[in-house]
Amino acid sequence: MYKVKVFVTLRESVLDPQGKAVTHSLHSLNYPEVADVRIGKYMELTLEKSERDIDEVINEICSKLLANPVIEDYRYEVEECVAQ
Amino acid sequence: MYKVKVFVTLRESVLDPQGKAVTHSLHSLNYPEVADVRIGKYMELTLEKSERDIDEVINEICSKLLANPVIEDYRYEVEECVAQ
Amino acid sequence: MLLKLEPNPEQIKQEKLYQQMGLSDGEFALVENILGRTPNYTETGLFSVMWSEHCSYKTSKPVLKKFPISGPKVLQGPGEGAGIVDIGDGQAVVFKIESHNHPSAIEPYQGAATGVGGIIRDVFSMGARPIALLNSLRFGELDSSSRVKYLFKEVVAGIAGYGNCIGIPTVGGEIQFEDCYEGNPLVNAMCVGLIDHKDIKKGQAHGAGNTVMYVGAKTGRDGIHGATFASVELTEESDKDRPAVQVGDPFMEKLLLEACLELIQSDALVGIQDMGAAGLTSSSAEMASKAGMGIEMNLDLVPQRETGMTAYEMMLSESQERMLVVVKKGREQEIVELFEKYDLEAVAIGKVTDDKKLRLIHHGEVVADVPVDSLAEDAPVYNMPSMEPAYFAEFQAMENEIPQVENLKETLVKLLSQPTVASKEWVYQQYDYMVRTNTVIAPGSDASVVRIRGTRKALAMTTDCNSRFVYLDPETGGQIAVAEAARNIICSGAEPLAITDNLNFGNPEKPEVFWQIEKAADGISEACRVLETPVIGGNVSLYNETSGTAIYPTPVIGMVGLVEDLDHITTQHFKTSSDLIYLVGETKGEFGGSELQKLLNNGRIFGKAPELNIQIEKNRQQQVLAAIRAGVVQSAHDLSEGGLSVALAECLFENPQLGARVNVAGNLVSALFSETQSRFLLSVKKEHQAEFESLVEAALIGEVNNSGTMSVVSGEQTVLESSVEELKAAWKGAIPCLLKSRD
Amino acid sequence: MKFAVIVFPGSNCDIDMYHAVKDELGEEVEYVWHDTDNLDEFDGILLPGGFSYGDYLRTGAIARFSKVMKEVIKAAEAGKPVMGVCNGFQILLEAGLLPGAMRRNETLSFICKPVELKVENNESIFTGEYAQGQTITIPVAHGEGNYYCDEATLEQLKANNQIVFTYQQNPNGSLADIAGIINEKGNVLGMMPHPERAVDSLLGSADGLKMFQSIVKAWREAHVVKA
Ligand SMILES: Nc1ncnc2c1ncn2[C@@H]1O[C@H](COP(=O)(O)OP(=O)(O)O)[C@@H](O)[C@H]1O
Ligand SMILES: [Mg+2]
Repeated sequence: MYKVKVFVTLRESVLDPQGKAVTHSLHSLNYPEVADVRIGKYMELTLEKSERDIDEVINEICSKLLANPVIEDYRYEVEECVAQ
Repeated sequence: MYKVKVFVTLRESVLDPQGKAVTHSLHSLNYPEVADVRIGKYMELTLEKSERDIDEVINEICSKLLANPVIEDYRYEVEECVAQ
Repeated sequence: MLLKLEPNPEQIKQEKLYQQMGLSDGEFALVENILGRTPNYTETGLFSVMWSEHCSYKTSKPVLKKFPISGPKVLQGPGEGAGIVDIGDGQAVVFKIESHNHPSAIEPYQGAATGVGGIIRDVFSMGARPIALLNSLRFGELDSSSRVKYLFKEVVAGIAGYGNCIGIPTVGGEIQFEDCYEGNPLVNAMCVGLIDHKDIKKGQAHGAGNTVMYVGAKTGRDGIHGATFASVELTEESDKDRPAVQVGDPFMEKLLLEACLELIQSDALVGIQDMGAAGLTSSSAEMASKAGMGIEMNLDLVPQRETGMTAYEMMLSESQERMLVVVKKGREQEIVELFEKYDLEAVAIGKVTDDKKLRLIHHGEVVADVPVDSLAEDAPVYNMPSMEPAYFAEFQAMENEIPQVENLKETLVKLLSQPTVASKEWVYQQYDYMVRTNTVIAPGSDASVVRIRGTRKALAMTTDCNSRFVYLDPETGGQIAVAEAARNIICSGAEPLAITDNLNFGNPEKPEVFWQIEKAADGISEACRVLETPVIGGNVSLYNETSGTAIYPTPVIGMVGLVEDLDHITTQHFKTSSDLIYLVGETKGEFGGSELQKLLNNGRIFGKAPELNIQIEKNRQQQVLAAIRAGVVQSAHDLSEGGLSVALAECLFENPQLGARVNVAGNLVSALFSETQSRFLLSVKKEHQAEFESLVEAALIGEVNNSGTMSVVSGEQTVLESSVEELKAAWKGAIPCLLKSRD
Repeated sequence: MKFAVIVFPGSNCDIDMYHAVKDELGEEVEYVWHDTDNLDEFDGILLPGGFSYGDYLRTGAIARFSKVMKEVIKAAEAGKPVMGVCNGFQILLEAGLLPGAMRRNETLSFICKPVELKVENNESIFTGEYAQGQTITIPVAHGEGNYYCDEATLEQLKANNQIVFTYQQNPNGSLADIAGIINEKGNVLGMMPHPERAVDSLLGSADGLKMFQSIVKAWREAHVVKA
């Protein structure tokens, strides 16, 4: 079994209306120290072991479905664990 | 300056319709090895140093705004960096 | 393409770098001629976007000249953000359609969303309050690939995401699925607004010394060269054109909308225009050129989202939710405060000049100095060669053949399950079509109707185009598109006012494609002249091709009509048992481009398009409307895809406990499935029979009953019989079912 | 009776709410901007639908920190009727005036259509004019109406008769088909369907009007001494 954590973030130059709204709200809640917020997705996948290479599978999944390469970047961390 | 990474996830007991839908589409895209997907939020905050303790600030921000404690949990990682 | 170190004028010329930006050798020479020198990098960029097809209409201008654009009620024709038509009582309706095809092919959610955002800005920049949105969509066949399903789902979600959030109801539209759109979907969005005559504003920069202000979102590197990009064919490489995709912020736009409508009331305002395609460049150049003035801007003052932006990047950025306004000198602070109330930035970035130049200053240096007219008005115009394609003569030579059909009922069920015919509920359920509580006829009938609060009036609106007919015969097909839109408007109880059009075609450099454009425009023009619905604005989207294959020519018609009294509002659905059913118009055996032909030939269409006599069309429309206004029509539906059988079934779907029994004569396949034009299906209360028949030439073909069954009788024989439930299930379930199925 | 319609940046149904009260109900009503710090003059508070602050992050999450929300809480504590519809409901949840939270619709898409609701409790000040168990037709229009609360809270809601409306055909996956709930005291109501869109049969249904009439009736009865 693998536990995979995937982080999908908007590309640097892409507008992030969510992050902007949250920054704004934090300022009005009196947290002037917050300079910037960018909001992305965090996904936890559980995968059974298969014949295919785990990195290959994850990269395929991410670029096909989990992230839209036109506006998003992704990275991931794989953790192997023993099935209970 | 601090770079803070915040992870907001749905609590275990709360059904995640989005994760379920993604699992489903991955199966139909022929990735049977994906056993489960949970979808949450990933946020990157940039904070200036202030007099207040960084952990205190982050915990406040998270529990007040970034996560809804009724259905979500959060965790975070702080990284100190030198302002350029 | 985004070079960090900008090449100098010599390099641009020697290495022909202008070609990468979309300028031809001849055009570059023309620019040198105009300036009397070689343009620098920024200036080359200005010309390349302004002279792109998207902004300059350089190949379509000669065609657009054909359109009738004036009429007694037209207050503003083509040329401004949107056209305007008088509706009496000091009020007017403002509307326009626009395409976002190429962005939607690459990032369907954001492409469609920002398309909606852009057309809304066009309408409120005229001073109007947007009251409704519509759209017109084209995709490949839903069962062809998962990519098509993905595009379809995401485009619908994007339209919903933007429209719902900003709080303008999306009340209607149309969708067609054909193989030719597989790699190049079409996403056209239309916005309708309401205005008082006194509030009409124009995008003009008058008065030397007046201040040019920038309002709304900050500028980032998004969408740089979007306008040029929309003017070239899609290739396999297009996925890499990443900077050309913009992200929308509907919340920001809502604030901007409210702020601008408040600004309209201020006498400090001189002119206002949205920053659409080609952003700051087109808005500043066009406002100055239309007023016969110049504009000077200091780009250091432009609010920027990213650091280190060059003049080129700022001028070409297509960041969304921005407007350019010109205000009277000395009144800037008021404007700043007005926008502050909405949490928005308004910044003075320049002034109006009287030298007819667009002059840009960045880091203390003049980085561009070009005549505004040369950018806006004087873009080159091309008379493209035109040639009748071989297929046309071949199709025209074919006889109208009536196809063989084994099982009439089965065929009807199959037709109702074609996604182009099937219920679009899966789509419009995702749109908030009710917000602002004025939607009297929601999506699901012929045209949608939105009431005007405080009056007895309402507006009917629709988008239409059967591109199969346009492909087979562009001139007739163009006429049919207008006629069908008008039929839908009439059926809802309104009088057609005017149209906006979106000419979606392939590569105009191909003579066969240019011929399609010309002929379709001829057809549209003729129909508009006869139906007295002038063209008050529109949009052109060319180069809709993938790997060299063009889409069917698709001139989408957006039409708005006026309902004089709420009591006239009519829907397509049968209302009560024992009402009489009438068919207006005779039926011929016309199957070229029909739904049945497509079904029986594996998607292939051929032959002649149905004929249209636009004068007969007009007479029938007027009769039907007169009867509706006289209060003797219970329901009205036009006959389109699938012919009489499909239309009859659709009339029954709102109250499936009702049924209908109709008589048909002649060839059964023609009677049931032919797509002869200019036909209507009406239902009338028995007590109104005489009055109705005195108003409308129509054949009494049957009666509404309580059977829950649709029966068609020929002579003494029942030739088609089905429970309404079964037909409805096929019609309603088709799209959700196709979306669920695996490839 | 005088109503306040609270307007947040991004509210969309404020106008609909206003017209429902003014034109169809015939009571006094005013728009109140989100930065107001006094609601004393109002007898009833209406939080309309829409996308407050774009509904970025989570629906209602940012709006609940608006200045006016302190006053809304005060009004609720003082026993005034407070009704949140759609985004208004989401804000009341985020503000803790009602228990639970919203998730995305099970279908993951926005859904706009008329739905049938069952009146589960006609003894509240919001539903007195309906019959117990009556079926009414009111439109929904939301992307996040999938109500959630934990088991214990659900038991409590049931025990106290706080579930006011349920869906006949659940459109969004909400727990126990919940469409609308009230607080323990019974003066704060949140619901996803839009009664303000169902006050004129020209637009399809007038079933929502009785909600507004119920509020007014209950208020008149409580204030009969003053009159
Ligand atoms: N993309 C869309 N968005 C909203 N409503 C749509 C869309 N496509 C179709 N509809 C609605 O579905 C109904 C049927 O559409 P259509 O089959 O095109 O009708 P018609 O043939 O009469 O023009 C209409 O009410 C139309 O507004
Ligand atoms: Mg129709």
